[in-house]
Amino acid sequence: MNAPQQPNLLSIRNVGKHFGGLHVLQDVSFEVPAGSIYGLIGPNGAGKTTVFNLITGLLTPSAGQIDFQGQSLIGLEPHRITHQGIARTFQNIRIFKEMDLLENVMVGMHDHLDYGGFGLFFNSPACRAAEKKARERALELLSWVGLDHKADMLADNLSYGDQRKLEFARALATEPKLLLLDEPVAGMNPSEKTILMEEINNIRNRGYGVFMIEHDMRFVMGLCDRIAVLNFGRIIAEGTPDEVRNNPDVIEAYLGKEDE
Amino acid sequence: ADIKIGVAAALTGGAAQYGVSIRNGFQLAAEEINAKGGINGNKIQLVIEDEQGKKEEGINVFKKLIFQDKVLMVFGPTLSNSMFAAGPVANAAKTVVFGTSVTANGITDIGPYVFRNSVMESDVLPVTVATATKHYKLKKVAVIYGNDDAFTKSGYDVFKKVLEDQKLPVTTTETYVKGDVDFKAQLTKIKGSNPDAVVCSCLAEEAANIMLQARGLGIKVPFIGGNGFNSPKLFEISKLAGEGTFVGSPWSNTNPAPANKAFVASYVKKYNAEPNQFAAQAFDALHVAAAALQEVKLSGDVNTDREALKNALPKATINGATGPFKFRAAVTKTGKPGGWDADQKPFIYVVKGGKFTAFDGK
Amino acid sequence: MSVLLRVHDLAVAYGHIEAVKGLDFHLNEGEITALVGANGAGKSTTLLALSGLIKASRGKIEFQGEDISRLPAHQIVERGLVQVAEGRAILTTLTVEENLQLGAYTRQDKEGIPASMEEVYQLFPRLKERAQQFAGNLSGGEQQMLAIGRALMAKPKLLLLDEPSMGLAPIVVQEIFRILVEINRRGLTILLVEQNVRQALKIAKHGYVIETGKIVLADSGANLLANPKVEEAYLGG
Amino acid sequence: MEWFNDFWSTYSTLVFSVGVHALLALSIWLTLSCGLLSLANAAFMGVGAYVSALLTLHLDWSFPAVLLAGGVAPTLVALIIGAPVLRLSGVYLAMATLAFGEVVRITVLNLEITGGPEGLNGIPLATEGWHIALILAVTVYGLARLRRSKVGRAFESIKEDEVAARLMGINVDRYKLLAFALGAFIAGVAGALNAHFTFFISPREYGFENAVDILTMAVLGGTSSLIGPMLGSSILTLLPELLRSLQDFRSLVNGAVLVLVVLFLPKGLWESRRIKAFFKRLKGGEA
Amino acid sequence: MLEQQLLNALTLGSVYALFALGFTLVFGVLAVINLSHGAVFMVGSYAALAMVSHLNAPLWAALLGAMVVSGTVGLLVDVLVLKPLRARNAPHLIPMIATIGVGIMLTSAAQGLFGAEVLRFPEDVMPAGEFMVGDVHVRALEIAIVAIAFLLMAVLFTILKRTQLGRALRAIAESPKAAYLLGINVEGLFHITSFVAAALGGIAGVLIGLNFNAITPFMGQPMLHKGIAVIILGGMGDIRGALIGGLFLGFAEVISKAYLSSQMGDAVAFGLLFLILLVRPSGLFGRKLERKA
Ligand SMILES: Nc1ncnc2c1ncn2[C@@H]1O[C@H](COP(=O)(O)OP(=O)(O)OP(=O)(O)O)[C@@H](O)[C@H]1O
Ligand SMILES: Nc1ncnc2c1ncn2[C@@H]1O[C@H](COP(=O)(O)OP(=O)(O)OP(=O)(O)O)[C@@H](O)[C@H]1O
Ligand SMILES: CC(C)C[C@H](N)C(=O)O
Ligand SMILES: [Mg+2]
Ligand SMILES: [Mg+2]
Repeated sequence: MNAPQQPNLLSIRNVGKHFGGLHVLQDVSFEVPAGSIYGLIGPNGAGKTTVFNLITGLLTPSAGQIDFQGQSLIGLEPHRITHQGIARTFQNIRIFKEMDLLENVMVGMHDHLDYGGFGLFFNSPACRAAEKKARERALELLSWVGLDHKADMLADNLSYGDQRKLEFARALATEPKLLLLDEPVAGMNPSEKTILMEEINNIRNRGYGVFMIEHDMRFVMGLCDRIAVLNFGRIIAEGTPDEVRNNPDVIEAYLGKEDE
Repeated sequence: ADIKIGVAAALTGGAAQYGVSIRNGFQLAAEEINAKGGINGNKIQLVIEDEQGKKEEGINVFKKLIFQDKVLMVFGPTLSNSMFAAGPVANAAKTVVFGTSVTANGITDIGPYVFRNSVMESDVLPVTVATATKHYKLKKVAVIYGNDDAFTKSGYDVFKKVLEDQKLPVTTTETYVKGDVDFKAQLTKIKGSNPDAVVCSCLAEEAANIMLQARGLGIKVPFIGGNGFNSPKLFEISKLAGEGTFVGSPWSNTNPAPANKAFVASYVKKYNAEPNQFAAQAFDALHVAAAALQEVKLSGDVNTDREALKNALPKATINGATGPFKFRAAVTKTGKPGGWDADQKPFIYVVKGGKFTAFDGK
Repeated sequence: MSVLLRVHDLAVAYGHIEAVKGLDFHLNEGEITALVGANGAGKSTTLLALSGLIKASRGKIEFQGEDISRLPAHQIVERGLVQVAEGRAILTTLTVEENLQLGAYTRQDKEGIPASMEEVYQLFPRLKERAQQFAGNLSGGEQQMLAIGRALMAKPKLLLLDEPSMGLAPIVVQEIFRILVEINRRGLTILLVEQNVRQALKIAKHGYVIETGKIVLADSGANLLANPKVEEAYLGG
Repeated sequence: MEWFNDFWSTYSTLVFSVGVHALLALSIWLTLSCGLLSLANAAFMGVGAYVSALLTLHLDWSFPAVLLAGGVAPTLVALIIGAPVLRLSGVYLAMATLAFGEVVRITVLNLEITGGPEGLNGIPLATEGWHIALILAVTVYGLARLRRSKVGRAFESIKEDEVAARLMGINVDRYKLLAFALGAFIAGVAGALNAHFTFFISPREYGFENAVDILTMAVLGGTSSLIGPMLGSSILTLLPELLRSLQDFRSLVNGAVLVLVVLFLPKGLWESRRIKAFFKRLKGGEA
Repeated sequence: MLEQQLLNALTLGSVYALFALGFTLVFGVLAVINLSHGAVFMVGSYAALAMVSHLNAPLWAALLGAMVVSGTVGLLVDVLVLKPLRARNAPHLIPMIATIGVGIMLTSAAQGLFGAEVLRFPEDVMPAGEFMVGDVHVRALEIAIVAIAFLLMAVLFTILKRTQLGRALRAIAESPKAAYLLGINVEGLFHITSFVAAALGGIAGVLIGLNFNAITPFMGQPMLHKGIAVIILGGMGDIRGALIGGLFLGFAEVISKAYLSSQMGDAVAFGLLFLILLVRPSGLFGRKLERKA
């Protein structure tokens, strides 16, 4: 582990969620330490994305507590939660298709552009400066993911993999303390994954916390400091990649016998 | 030189059945006058525009006639509703506007350039109601009217006052708005209130549906109508539905006066159809204007001539299809100078076999 | 080995941009063929063109000897060329079972449908549990299973798969590759687009590598796996 | 000069209408840009028209004050109904706003002070050409600024994906309300301007058809920029007048023009991207 | 008189439902708010009228004829206008605007052909038969209207819910692309849907024309207005919704006219609609389901 004595950034305690009679999560608890990469894996339908939805306020838990930096997130609206410093990407990519890439990323900076209606109307110097800075920062973020040369292309025209990268840049634009990634490398080939892996490592090294869901074991095991495994809505294992990898329950439920 | 006169009439839309008759009346009169050599040698040239029975179109058409075509005066529009919107335009442009079918109260309040030879509802309805009451021995009546049209609304106000004056109780008062086709809920309510007659301040489009649907619901009592009922077409729809309806009008097709006989004859000859009140009033209106123009020396400057016509018109009298006609100065509510109303007495009709028949008291 | 599908000089453009620039390749009957390439190389575009969802701007697509490049999409499916598209395209407002039934829309042998349904349920027991639920409420992986199951319901002659393993748990990925091998052994021809390049080439008889709209390599699956260029570009060194 | 005076007397209303319709089309453009298919703008226009006309008729307020009140009144209404109504989306929002419009219309219809179904007649002429021009210019400038700012981007992101926008830290409910209320303000001012050059107003001018007309103007012109709505409103206002000579075929041709434009330019008459691309090609061709 | 009013409401509600049926079908399948549906409805009644008065056709034949004529109009609209728009990927409001144009054209064409005046079915073709149930005045026509509305509703509902065709239609409704991938002849079904929907509109037109016995080029407009309310109330694209919504609107209107005041019909209907939407944001039967992520 890189940072053993870091305080916990996110803590999830005894969280449960049901849709009608369907219990999707039961008594889920784990902690995401700051400055680390935390993984959440588990079979399809285990409830991983649901955990993200609960954290980001799109769903409210039926039971339990979710704290971020010691403060409860329960009942906060999604934009407030983003404000607290949590950003995410989506499993089913949700970029703004009719906007160009630059605008997509600049939407992510919304919270950090503080000019008022007055400055806006009269195009005050402060307003101009803020916009200019945002634009530069957006281009920088785009170049991180290798999309700066497509900055004025409509997002809709990107290929699937590129859309994922764009979503990643957009999430970073909110300047999060914790980045939630829902299957960030789905649809990328191994080389591209390697590049993204470095990218995520860099992010962590800049002090961000990363919490990701991913099915690519090479990626998860190579990147995460700790991993939780969810099966049928319950945590069945938690620990370092090696612990998890060799846990028979995890092999049985998720990894399968044969190796790659 | 030709004398350009504008006519704004509802030639399409719901009020077209009036507007077309009105246009026919004007064309007939213009032909006659021109055939006799015109007015002091000047031929009349009609500029006819369709105002569709709509306020906005009324305004547009008036502006076009007054400012583009530079007509000497404007006849129309067909409906009071449109007159309230378009009349002020003409009045402000100091141009005579002459209504031939607008019967609502308050029209001539618009200003001194506003004239009409149509007889106000308040002059007609008391007679209609009294006659019908006496004939049918009415004890109580139901009322239905359109509440978003200046004419039907004003007609209702007059009816209401007349019914009060004549001490005829009202069982229920129902309303509708322009364009409605379903009157069943209102009529069912009327039926439930058991009136001896239904008083109806409606334009023809709705009136026809109301009468048909009333019969469909088993309402058997007669109707009493206002000026909107004066279209014979209304009673061609279903012989049974309109039977026994009472309605008043300043014109009678059977009036034996020579002026009227000549009018009816030449109208039938030209259009191969029976004339109606609206054609007769339009026909007369042009003759009234012609009478006034006889006295005016046209200068060729349109503004001067318009003013001269306005000053000459009030004195004009004729003996026309609707009988002897003269103007009467309007009494305005505001006390400001108003325009000129018609001074005429109505005839009362009853509908028999789908036709208007003059009611002879028996 | 007879050729089931032959593509000649296929080009596809989005507006003024040509995404696929003249591909030549063919699929042998009864084989699995893999198509690999980086993001944006034009793989999905190629598959959509084969299915008739985008019209090719030039080129010829021969399926069982017939030129299908001008056929409307539904007739292509009727001929047995079925695709599991990228992004799954499942019908979220229909139930899982209804989705499967619609998979058999073009099938003539209506009496065989219940049996196929049972087969699909056997391959993906999870779907059976969720049969009466709206497909929109399935998890991502479950939706992918449904999409594959639904395609199988059509009893295709040629199955086009656009990244079928995307978003699936490792155990399911193994399962899916096993199933692909299995259905292929029963005689189904498969064209597989995968980012999971290693696994794909492992089960593929032949493979094509596509870069910015052009085929740059064509070889047997095994050879491609061993090819250092492929190793470097697509297997992550 | 004489000729011009006559022309102006005849067509000033039409020219004014073009301006007012442009304002209305811009007001609906604003809500559309935030992904709200709100058809309340006709009703807001009505509220603005009635409030301003009544203030002029009964209290003799000065015209600028009347205009301001005409804008503020519907804005207040928008703020009140906004919270519950804006939870709806797509056509349901459209319908709820339409139903709201209907409720407003019927309220006006049944009030004594509004003149009931007959409306208000004899509203004095106060609007002048430059009033409309100035207000239109300020509106266009303001909206153009808005569009290129964080607010504009927030609107657009909400339009595309509300959930994603929320997670970008955008207070979606507040921005929707902002778009709705601003739209109401513009529509209300347009209504006030309109009431003071048409002499009369009545409830039927602010109903369903007008709501749809406003939408049509914006969409026909193209909603990708501010030019579109203005172009669309001008064309749809002038077209019937230009076609007047066709008489009976007038509305047939009017309808056909609408269909053809939409068929051949489905993104509206003015589509920024297409036009930019066109100029690019033009330049490229020359070079 | 309550019974009579209830009958009025039932008839009116059935007609609303019948009109809304085609409307909601087009929306459900083509995802287009077809604002020419009102005009198509008007075309239906003129077609029947023309056949009755010029060809001396019996009423049942006129009814069929009206279906064919209006259905064909609907089909043409789809082929000539909506299909090219689909091919061009027009944004979602655009087809609606196009149908406004079509509506204007149809209306003015009818005005050119038949004039603006109210036309009526000749006395002798009106279905005879009136009888009293208690003191309620019932006409055979009213019974026919109610029966036809409910019958068509049931047939359509069964097709959509129980058959492969119905599933295919629902598939198209959600995603034409997915439907193509399943081998569904999407364009073909679009055409069929347009035809059927317009034909249903046509029948509604004839029945209304008979019921109120007034046919004008403009009769579609208020109907359209109500139709939109009905399908929103019931939930867009939902067949049951059209029936319930139609009846609801019919009753709300008639009862409030009868017991409040004649002017309150629309106020109550739309006021209720407004409130219902606030409580149920997708209408009575509308279902919105969307995974959050
Ligand atoms: N809104 C909802 N209504 C009903 N069921 C739901 C809803 N959202 C999720 N579910 C169910 O909850 C379960 C967990 O879903 P979730 O999306 O969290 O899975 P996941 O672990 O992310 O799976 P995957 O790896 O496939 O993405 C699934 O079975 C899904 O069907
Ligand atoms: N609708 C579209 N409009 C314009 N360009 C598009 C469109 N769809 C794809 N493209 C472009 O076409 C190229 C090929 O895209 P395609 O989706 O076929 O790639 P891919 O190989 O499937 O990539 P991935 O592995 O990321 O799915 C890309 O450059 C992409 O930007
Ligand atoms: C043509 C007439 C029925 C017009 C009616 N008298 C009116 O003043 O509106
Ligand atoms: Mg998931
Ligand atoms: Mg792809």
